[in-house]
Amino acid sequence: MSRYTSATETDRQEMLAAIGVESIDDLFADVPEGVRLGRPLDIAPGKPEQEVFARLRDLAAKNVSAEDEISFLGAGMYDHYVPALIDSILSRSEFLTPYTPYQPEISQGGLQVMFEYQTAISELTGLPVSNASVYEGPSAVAAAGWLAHTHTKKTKFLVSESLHPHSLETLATTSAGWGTTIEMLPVVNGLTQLDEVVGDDVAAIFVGQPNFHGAIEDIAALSQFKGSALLVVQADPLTLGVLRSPGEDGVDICVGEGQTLGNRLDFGGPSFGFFAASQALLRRMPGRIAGETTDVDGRRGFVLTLQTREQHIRREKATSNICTAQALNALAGVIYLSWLGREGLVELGELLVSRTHYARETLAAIDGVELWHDQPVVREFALKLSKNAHEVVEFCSARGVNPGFAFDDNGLLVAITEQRSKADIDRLAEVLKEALA
Amino acid sequence: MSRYTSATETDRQEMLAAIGVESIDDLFADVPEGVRLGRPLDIAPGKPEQEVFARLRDLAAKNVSAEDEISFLGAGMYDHYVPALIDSILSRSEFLTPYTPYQPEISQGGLQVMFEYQTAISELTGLPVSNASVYEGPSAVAAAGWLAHTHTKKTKFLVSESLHPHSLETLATTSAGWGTTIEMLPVVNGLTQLDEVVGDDVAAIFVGQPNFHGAIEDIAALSQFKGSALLVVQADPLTLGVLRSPGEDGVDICVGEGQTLGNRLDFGGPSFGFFAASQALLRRMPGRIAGETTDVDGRRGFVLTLQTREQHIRREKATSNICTAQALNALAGVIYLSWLGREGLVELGELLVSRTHYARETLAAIDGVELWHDQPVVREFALKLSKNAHEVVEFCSARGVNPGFAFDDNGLLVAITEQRSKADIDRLAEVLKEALA
Amino acid sequence: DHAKTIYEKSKPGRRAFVAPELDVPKHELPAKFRRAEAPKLPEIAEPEIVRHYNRLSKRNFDLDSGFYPLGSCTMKHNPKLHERVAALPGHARLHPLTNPKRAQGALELMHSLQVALGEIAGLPHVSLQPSAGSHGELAGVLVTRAYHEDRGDFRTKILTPDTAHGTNPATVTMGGYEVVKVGTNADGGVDIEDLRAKADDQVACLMLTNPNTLGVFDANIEEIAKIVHGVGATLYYDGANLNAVMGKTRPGDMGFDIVHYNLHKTFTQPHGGGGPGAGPIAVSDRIEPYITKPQVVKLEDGTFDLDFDRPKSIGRLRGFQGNFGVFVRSYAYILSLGGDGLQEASELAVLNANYLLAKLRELGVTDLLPPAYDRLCMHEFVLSGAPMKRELGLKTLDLAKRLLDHNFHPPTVYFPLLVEEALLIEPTETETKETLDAFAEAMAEILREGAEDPEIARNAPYGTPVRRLDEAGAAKRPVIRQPL
Amino acid sequence: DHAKTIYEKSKPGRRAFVAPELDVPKHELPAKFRRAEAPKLPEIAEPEIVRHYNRLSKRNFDLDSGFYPLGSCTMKHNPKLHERVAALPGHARLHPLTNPKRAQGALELMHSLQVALGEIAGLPHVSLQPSAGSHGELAGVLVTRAYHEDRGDFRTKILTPDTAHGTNPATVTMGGYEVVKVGTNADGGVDIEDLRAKADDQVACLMLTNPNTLGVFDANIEEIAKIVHGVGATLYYDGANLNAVMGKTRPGDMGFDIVHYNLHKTFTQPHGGGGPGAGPIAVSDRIEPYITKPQVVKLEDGTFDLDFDRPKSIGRLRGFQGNFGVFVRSYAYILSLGGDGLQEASELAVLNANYLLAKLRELGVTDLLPPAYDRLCMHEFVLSGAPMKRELGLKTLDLAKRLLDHNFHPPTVYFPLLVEEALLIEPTETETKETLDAFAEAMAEILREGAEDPEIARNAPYGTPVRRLDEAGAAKRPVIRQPL
Repeated sequence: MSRYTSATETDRQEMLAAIGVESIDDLFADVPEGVRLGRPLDIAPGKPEQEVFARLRDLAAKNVSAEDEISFLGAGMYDHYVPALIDSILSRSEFLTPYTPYQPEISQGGLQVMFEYQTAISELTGLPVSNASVYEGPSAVAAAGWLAHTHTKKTKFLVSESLHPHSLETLATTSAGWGTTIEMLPVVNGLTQLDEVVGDDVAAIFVGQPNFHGAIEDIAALSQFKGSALLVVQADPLTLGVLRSPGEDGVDICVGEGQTLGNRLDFGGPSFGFFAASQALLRRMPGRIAGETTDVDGRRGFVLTLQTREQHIRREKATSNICTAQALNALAGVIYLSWLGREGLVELGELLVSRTHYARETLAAIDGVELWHDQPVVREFALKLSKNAHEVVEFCSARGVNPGFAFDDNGLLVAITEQRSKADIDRLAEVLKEALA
Repeated sequence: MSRYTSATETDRQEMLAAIGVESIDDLFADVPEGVRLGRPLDIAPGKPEQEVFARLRDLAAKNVSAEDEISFLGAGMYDHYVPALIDSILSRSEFLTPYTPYQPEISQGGLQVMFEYQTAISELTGLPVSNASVYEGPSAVAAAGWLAHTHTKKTKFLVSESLHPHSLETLATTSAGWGTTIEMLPVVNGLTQLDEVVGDDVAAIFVGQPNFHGAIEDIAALSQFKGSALLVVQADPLTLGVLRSPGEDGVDICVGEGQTLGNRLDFGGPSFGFFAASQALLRRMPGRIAGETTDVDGRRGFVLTLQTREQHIRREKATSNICTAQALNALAGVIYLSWLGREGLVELGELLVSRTHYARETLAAIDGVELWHDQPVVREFALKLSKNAHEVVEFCSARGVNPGFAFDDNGLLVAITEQRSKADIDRLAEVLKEALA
Repeated sequence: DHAKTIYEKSKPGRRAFVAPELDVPKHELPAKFRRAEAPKLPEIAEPEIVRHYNRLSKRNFDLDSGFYPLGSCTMKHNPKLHERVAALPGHARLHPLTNPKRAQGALELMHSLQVALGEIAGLPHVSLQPSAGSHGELAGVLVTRAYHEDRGDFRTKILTPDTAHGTNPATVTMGGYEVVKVGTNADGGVDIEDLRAKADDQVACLMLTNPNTLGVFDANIEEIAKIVHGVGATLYYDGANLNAVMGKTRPGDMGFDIVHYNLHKTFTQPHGGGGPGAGPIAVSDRIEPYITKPQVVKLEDGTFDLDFDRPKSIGRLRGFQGNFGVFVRSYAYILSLGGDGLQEASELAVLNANYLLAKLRELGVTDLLPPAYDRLCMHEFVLSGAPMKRELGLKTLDLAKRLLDHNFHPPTVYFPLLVEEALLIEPTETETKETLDAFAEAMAEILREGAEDPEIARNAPYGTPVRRLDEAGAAKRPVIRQPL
Repeated sequence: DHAKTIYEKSKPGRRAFVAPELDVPKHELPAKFRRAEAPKLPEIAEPEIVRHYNRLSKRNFDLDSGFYPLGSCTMKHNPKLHERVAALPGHARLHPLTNPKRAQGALELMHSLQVALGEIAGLPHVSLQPSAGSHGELAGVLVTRAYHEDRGDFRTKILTPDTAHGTNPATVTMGGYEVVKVGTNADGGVDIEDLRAKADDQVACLMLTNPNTLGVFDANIEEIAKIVHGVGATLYYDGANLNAVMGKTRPGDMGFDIVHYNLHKTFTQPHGGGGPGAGPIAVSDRIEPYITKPQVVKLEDGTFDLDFDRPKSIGRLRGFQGNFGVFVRSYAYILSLGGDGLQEASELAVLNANYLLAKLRELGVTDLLPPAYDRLCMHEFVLSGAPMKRELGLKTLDLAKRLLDHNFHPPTVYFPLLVEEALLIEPTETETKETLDAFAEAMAEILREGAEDPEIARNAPYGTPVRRLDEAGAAKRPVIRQPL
């Protein structure tokens, strides 16, 4: 019998009899002869659980993970410690196995989580409106582009050269049919340059905070020149305990990658993207939004709301096509934020700031290392090496230290998490020195 | 603040005020000056979660587990595959975190599990009465000794020389104050020898099935000579799909180690012990027993029953002192048995029989290997080596194959599980050959 | 109060997190960048966080507790092994930018999955990148655009049947095309004449689900493919219903150029309350140059790599390589079932659906809830509540709410749109006959009860954590975050 | 039916398990040993096994969902980290007979735990082997016997206060001694005169819990130790209540010779519905030669080993080295809290208990449920329901059952035995003030309600999966397995 099924031979006979057909094949009568497969699928026979486990374990063992080396890899995803209570809660079948809460009466748990999540994202970003998650970071940037384009009816996107390249690429791919164009904003010494109000053909300006090279952008300054365009900031939510909120600096849309909030690396996913915006954009938001309400007995409850934005109601007029998003990962996010807590978010941010500056100073003191820029940083910084950075990464990795992400020819992006101690940083300095000697 | 607590400074002040004392120290006024510690405990300050995790992970990494080598170690605990659904169910807080079901109205889940477990053990052993678990195997043997002693009022224990040595030792330790004596029954070619009815001073006869050397004992034959003594069999429950049930061979008490049923090795515990007996011994049983009943509305329900046996009611007259047992591990056991299922238990047993005999034949063909006995075996067998077995184990282990448990000078006990394939067995043969060359 | 939020349980000074020691000199950010007031996150210790979410979880219905016949969502059992293998540190802590040489296990897994998915769809080139079905649809529309434009062919319209999932038209719009609807014939299939009329050289693509959302396999699929290809358009397969046909027929063999899979449906990633999912696409040779990059490839030496050198690729649709954690589970599923098991899964899904329909007939449920298309179905089927509404005054919604009191998750309601008072029922292959019988009995019981006293269902549910909620009020005066 | 057993969900031919391939020649056992009919285990596929136990779980109350002030059981929060570290393959798949050289991590962990436990108890020699508190007690009695007999001193009696846990007298009997009860004085401590009268040279040991089961710290402990040691007996500390005094005072410093710990209480192993636990013992120098073997030792070269060469040891009390998985959790707990954290845990446990008592006073609950000893308590306290029974006609059991409707686990009832209608309340340090307040309010509310209509509580509970059960009937006609 196929794994995970229960139809015994007796069951099958009884069921076929009830249906009134002779065989299961009769049920597929509508499939024209010409398109029937007519042979078994060319996929190996099923294996016992222990063998599937062994196969997957052997594959996993072929990877060098953050468990196996001292890793300073970041560039969009970060090896933060995921507290155990997240596993414990996410493994509850009541969160793991249901689908979108279409029936609110039996989905209050999930709906309240969305509401709490939206509140947390709103607090972090300083923006009043958050949806309940989108896929992940770069596609959230693209979704912000779609919103800006449909909202402003304008066709130009200004993108900082220091926006994460994946975000730029995703925006470019996704907008292929929109009739929009992308223009780059130059970056000097780490900072996005904008010194006059943008033209009124601009739908949106895209900036990273911190940006791809780790620099803290002066969002308030950029905001002054946004004109009638929407200012879209891609933020790292974990830094928002120490960095000014995008909302207070006049940002219209703040999106980003939520992986840093209690989600595993998972070779890139699943994580979640967050999407927050100003009040004016509420009815343009993509994706699910939960809202508070009451039931017929006056009890507090939560529902999916503003659904007329969505694809299943408005179809071709929807604000987005998104349906399945990342509810479980967003749950991890809100648990993580509760675990960190109000003080913890700040403490962790401060720890990262201190360790990151320590690391930058320590590495910059090595012969053959220059700073890519000298702006303040929070958790990541870019260096310019005297040798090919890809080769340097290989050299160090072979010694058990993954020094970070090599970009261009000589750029190295070094990320710090609370799992990288001073000792780890000092070890990196040692190995990097050797590599550059 | 101490980890996992919530009393803020404000809370503390409010609480102390409500109590009417100045400080927390005032609450310890009853502790005489002379016995106060008066210094901090000499234990390092608390660490963040990530550091505790890292420390434990580093310790775990110093062990060579069944994950790291091809292991034929058994001798009481076995590296069976634990299906993932067990983790999934056991991690549910509703099973993990409550205590003994003293309040049956809110403990039906746990109580029904006990009832289902008792049913499964009763089916396996062929005995009508099972309790809801004891600590583990050898202490279950000792508990059987206490039952036999108090039931028969007799003072002699006859113990097969092939009973697991831990069981013998535990019985000896535990019975130190009972005024009982232990006499050994000889073993010839793997089988316990008993050819006349035992004396009427004998409280119980103890035999392993399969015994410590892996041999299948002829329980029916031994049973003929038990006289007025109780026949106690320590069984491996996983073999009871293919081996005759102790119940049908006249056994009075069947106990054993439950680890093979879906429990991890865990360096020896926690697992569970099972304890089944004939109807006549029902009111002598140690530990918890769940029974079926109805509630005031006539609904089916389960309760702890026959509690007058227990220490919290009868105190010094109790049938046992056991209180906390191994409920969670017994749950793993009953899930495992449901996962295997009626046919699966037999199939698995048959696989073990075939692989075990294959292994025995393959190894016995090596120069320097003799059989310890030539009785049929199920999942483990003993060999006599031409070299010191402990040195042989070292030799093989260094080559990634743990050949089994070395006993006496030249004995090697080799255990087979479904995780040891023919290829693994052939590899063992190779290495063993090298070791003995 | 059970609906207290975690913010309402917060108290200043409480905490779960303990920061690692500051082992380097303290560094402060310049004041102009520093946040003045910390975000008002909860302040709460671990025991109460755990209790809070534990209690919330008990206010959710879930697949592991009961039948969840949500049509078009394929709520099949989620094997527990999958969580174990996805959590292995070699997967879970693998950074997505790890040098491919040191992520060979992950790449081999992805490549093996690509090969298996390609075989199932009958289309050899698989891009795993899209994050969900709708994302896969977008990928499909974008590669269609790239395919046409690469030939200098600039088209403006995409056809979607009126039975399509809402994501189809929404995706078409986001892809920059005009949506043109195609009608449905009396058998529940595509109205061939309407299709022929609308298929012209401005049509870039027809997006089709087969079996469609009516649970009907379109027997004219060969003809449809001919028409679509005849005008140079691509034929896109919405894989939401792939669970009906694995090993029986393949989209590629039916003539489709592009397919998306919902790994969370057919390949049983737990739905997570609304994600994560994954929506890989498979395409034919002529579309292959355009699919996303990077692409996992197997090199001649047997190792695996990420191929970025794809000059005609549409580029990337998201960061990194996709929802790898979902791939692990899907691959485990394929290994566990094997080719024969996958085929049998589809067969039993179709058997279960037809049996449930037969059982509903036997119990007379279909007198008031007739099947929209009275014939054999595939893995799901649609009932119309119109007679029930007429005769008993009960709407499909009332029936759905009353099912909650019977501890069943209701089917999909009011979809597909072209069936009045629709009820879309998909039992999946992992349900037992006993469960199907019990569900059918509950349906019958609700109708019996409704005939006596329709008020009961109209005011249902009763036994749920909350009862019917004021959705209109919620939308009118949206409270979408807690004021703190 | 929610109470259907898994056997009742079984159907021949269904299965979850798939056997590995038979890759060796088939071998059959001789017919005389072969079982004729397979045990009637369930036949059921994974999805329904999962649902079955999931649904059962929902019929359990648990610590992660609510307050569980079960006196003497120390139901403190179970940190989630502990499950993660216990599950690491290097722990979980480590065979107990692994050569110590290749189990250095496990032995180091055990040794580190021994050292920490020894420091907490003020007794340097720790045996981790016993499997639970009662097993630790047995170990304690057996080492006492060994200690005396080694000197040729054969004693016959062991003293236990009448407030003792039932395990104490039961253990004494199993250890082959006669139980002699010692009375309690007006302050809730040991009746010194009674003790003096009963302490003679036939007494092998006094088993004492301090603070005792009344929540009272016996201020005469130094005197008690003097009396006991004066007759050459050992003083045994039942560690069930150790959670009250960590870092404040130590059994060793009070004069105890032997201590058992309940790792599942004080060191927060999840209670698992009734285990697993672990009951290590610590002893003084003079008892050390007798403790169980093997013993984990640290060698001079800094490595760890199992020492079997202990000629005076009582031997072993179970297989292998004890409940290692519990040790992992306890050690993680000690690492997380540290010395100061452990002390504060005890302080807050005592603060919480005293606050709850104060709150119950403030709300007038103690008018009908007076504390058995009207003074400050340690980490738990005892109320007597006698006035409530007299005035309202409500038994302690009724109160307990009515608490279920308020979503609280009731305290321990009818223990300790010497308090009429006893209610033993232990809130633990991990509960919030708000929870204590809510519990006190519920108690007050039940009394208010009881004053108006005692029938409500007498017939409680109402909102539970089942209501009061026929326990007498169950014991009279025991159905302890399902007939199949």
